[in-house]
Amino acid sequence: MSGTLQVVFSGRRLLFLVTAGGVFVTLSILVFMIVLGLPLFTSNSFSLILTQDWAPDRGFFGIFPFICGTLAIVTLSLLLAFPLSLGNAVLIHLLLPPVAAKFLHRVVKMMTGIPTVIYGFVGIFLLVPFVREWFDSGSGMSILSAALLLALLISPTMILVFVESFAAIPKSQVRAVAALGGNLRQKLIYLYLPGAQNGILTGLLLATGRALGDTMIALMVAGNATAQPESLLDPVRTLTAHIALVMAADFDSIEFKTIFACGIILYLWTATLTLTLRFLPYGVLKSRLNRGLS
Amino acid sequence: MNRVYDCLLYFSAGICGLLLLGAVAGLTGFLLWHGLPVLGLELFFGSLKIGEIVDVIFLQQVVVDGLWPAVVGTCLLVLMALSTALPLGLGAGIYLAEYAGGKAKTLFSLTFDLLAGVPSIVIGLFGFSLTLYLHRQFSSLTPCLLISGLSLALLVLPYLVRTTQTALEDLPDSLRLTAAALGAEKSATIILVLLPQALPGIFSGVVLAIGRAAEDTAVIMLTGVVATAGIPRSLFDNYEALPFYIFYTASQFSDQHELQQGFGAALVLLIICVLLFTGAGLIRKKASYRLLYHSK
Amino acid sequence: MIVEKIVEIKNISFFYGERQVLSNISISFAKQTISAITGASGSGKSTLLSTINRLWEEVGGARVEGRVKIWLEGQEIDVYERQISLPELRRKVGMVFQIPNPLPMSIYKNLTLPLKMAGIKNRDLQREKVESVLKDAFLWSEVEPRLHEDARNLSGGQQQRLCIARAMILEPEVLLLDEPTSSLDEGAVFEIENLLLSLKERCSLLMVSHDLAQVRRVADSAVELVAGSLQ
Amino acid sequence: MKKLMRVSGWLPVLFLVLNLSFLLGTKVWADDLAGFVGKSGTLRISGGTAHIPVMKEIAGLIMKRATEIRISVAGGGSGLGIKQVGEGLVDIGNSGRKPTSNEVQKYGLILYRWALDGVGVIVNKDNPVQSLSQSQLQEIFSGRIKNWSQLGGVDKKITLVSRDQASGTRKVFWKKALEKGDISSRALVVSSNGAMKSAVLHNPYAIGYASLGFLDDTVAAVALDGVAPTLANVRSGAYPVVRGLFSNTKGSVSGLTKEFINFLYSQKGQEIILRKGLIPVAQ
Repeated sequence: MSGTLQVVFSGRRLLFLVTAGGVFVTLSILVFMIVLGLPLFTSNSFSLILTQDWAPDRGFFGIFPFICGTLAIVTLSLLLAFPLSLGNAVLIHLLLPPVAAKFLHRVVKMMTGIPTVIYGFVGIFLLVPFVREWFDSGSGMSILSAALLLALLISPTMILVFVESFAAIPKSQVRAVAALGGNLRQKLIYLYLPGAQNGILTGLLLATGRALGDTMIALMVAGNATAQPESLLDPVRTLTAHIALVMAADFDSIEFKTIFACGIILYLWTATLTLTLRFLPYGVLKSRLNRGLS
Repeated sequence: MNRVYDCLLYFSAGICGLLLLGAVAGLTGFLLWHGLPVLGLELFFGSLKIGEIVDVIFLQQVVVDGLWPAVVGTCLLVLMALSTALPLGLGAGIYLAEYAGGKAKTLFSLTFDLLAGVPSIVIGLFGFSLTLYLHRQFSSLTPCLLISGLSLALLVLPYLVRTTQTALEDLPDSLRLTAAALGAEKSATIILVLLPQALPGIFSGVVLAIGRAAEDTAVIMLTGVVATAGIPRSLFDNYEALPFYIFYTASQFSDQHELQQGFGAALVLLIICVLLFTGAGLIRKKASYRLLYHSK
Repeated sequence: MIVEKIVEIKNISFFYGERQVLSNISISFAKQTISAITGASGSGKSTLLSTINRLWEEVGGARVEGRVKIWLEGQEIDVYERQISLPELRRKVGMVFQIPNPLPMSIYKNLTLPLKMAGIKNRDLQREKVESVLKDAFLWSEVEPRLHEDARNLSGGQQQRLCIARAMILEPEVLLLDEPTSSLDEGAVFEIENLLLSLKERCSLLMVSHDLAQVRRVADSAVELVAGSLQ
Repeated sequence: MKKLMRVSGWLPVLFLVLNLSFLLGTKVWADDLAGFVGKSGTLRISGGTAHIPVMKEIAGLIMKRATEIRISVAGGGSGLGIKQVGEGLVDIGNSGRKPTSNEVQKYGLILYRWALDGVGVIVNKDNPVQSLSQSQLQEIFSGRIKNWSQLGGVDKKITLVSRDQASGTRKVFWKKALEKGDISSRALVVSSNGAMKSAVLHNPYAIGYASLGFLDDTVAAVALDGVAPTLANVRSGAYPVVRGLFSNTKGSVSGLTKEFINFLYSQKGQEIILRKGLIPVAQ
């Protein structure tokens, strides 16, 4: 026994090295992409890449349409998922009788385990034909289809965070409002929503991160067209899908280099979200979050 | 008027619930409807006979039209990713919770948070470009199981770090004080007192990590998964994997049979992941009970 | 002298899961007095209080048998017969808790919240009521300059007086007090007791307390609960 | 410790089963596959997606016979195939276009053209429009013709489906069918011939293009200026959008790679190529 203890005791340094290693790798991801994308910064001005259209046949290698596509899909999916999640969180924490609430909570937890590729798979065979016939516009592979699926993907994360932050509101405050004659709706408006502000923001940011980082749904059902979208029914390509598609290209070409620009943008976006989250004052909620949610 | 608002609230919340449940039911129902009929030995081993299936398991026979290689590939991936990430994640988690302090702690945990936020395709891109770079140095290295496994380890590392760290930090200080009062050194306190107590929390992180490693498609797509490869014989081989199989089938099945296989694969993956996630809580409770009260 | 009843509890039994907390209690309380309920901790005092404004329903797993009647503006109302909606009941039967529970908002908003919830939206009226209720609670001079600060920054005694003011702003007929001073220091206790005595004219107070000296100081009548039964 | 003992007790049994199954697995066959028996090793193939059905079938046959051999088949497109074989990432890089002389020189590629293929325009089976002129095709793909009603079909928007830059099929189609005309950026982009076919199969208003090997009765092949994209028309030269399918290696090869290439030209290999809807070419 004392042998093991000895190892760990002297292993404090080892533990430090392990931790530092993790930190090193995280930073090296960014460095690697910048280095590999370097020719992009020098040969072609980076701002051109960010603002131009994508037309390799004509020598345009801009990823602007993909930035638009990503933002369009993410925004729409958040617009859809936010009320949905709020509604479900309210159902779980406030409205449903205990048995039903527990059931819904279970289902939501289970949903976090559904693989992304399965959303994409079912999307192709179920949602895309539906969107195509229902809206009668083009292929059905569109911002709308991707956003609908993405909303389903990110809702569980949001619902769980919302429920957690509702639960974090002190019982004494709930009793205070109840004793003043507040009904459910008033409790929600005057207590739960303001009290869970930070939790709600946290959920939104986490969900935004997931939506930004998703590859499979966009790749499978958004259509991957290179044009700038003009309506919700237009097919688009996201930054992530662009990486997945073009990574099969010739390694020395400018096309291939653009995927590092996509990588850098995605990295910076998600890093900004993480930093924002980090500086939210959310106390109790945070440890709860770290434990069970992603 | 108030009554109207109340009804509106109940109504819209109810609609939200129904929408969510409806979507989940639609999704699982659709997969079950199409996937259940093909669920069977044939799905995994194709046209092989029972006797030959034994051969398959001992690598003496090759499956060409079944899910078996993909299932094995996914298991190997999970194994690779976890065996790499688990020691690192535990180590870093323990360090952050028990040793690190002040600025170092803030900085380190912030970096792991950053890593947790990096999209999986970017991690795949990193693995892929690292391989390209290494390939130019040592020409034998190509995208393969090893690279995918390591990239996935990178993907799940922050989950393991964070769950270990918070599991330890959530333990009451009285535990540390008690152990210290008994004359235990810090390392002994960690190994004998804190880790066993924190194990349920750590365990849930491990399950989460397994689930992530099993379902991720974007990382492996860039780092060595292929449509047909059979069971890999070494870490430097290409391989097949369930999520990629599903993606591949969805976009380019050529006949009804392949489509059916795709549905079967999707159902299998769904079952695996959902079991992992929901079963985790159960095992977690049991494990902690055994550990703390059922000592032999 | 004819004593006018304000609350009458009839054959009330209370179960929490399998456990019986109150058994067959009947008692009535007189209007415009301070009635005290005493007893050891765990004897069911607070539970008895919560059967009057049905606050126990906020916690799952409990069950009540029996009746509670209250007289609002002379009209007899059976609390458990749905003659009155839950929010309305609670507006007429205010409650103050053992630990002061100001909501995480400004002092002013703490006080206007019950008004808003009761549908009183007129800003001037709100301001007027806030001022008068704070004056009644001897709090006006202390908090006037900081009305828009977080209520949780007040001292314990101030917080409790704020909570009483908040309960009084809807002009309830009954005020339930669940050990309102047990978490406060001596000076604050004295101020609260004074406040309670001054409120007696306007409503009927039902107070749970385990402090017999306090009961003697402020209460007009007292009953004792022992293990869920009246003594 | 005890557990370990229990496990190790099973080892002899495991060994026996392994050996038994090995004996059962090795049967002697005498045909075009004989060259693989007894060989072992790994063969990596990637690139052109028109090649995949043939490659998969052959790989399966070989692996079934010689279980010590592993063959992995990946897509990625012609551009990727040429690049990867050139860089030494794979043993055989397939391309649906002839590698440029630049590429051949740079990497020292050796080309094996083993099939003749056409690129056919495909639409959904239910689409009444099943014949187009070349100029109509160009107008459609450039986005100037937007609705099927302009071509005598239903009043629905046309869904264009195209391929990414790495695709040899795209390059050939663009050069020979569109005569280097524009391809609208509104087109959906898919990453293989298989994906193209399934996109058109599932969308009644889609139009795309794919290798002849992928055309069957699930989608409708569009006649171009009156000539249907069939094997016969390709062979006779009547159908213009024609290309060779290449397997490329870096320098001259030996061992497994060589055996594989040889098999493509064997009788059995050519049978498979024909069965997959392509025209086999002799070495």
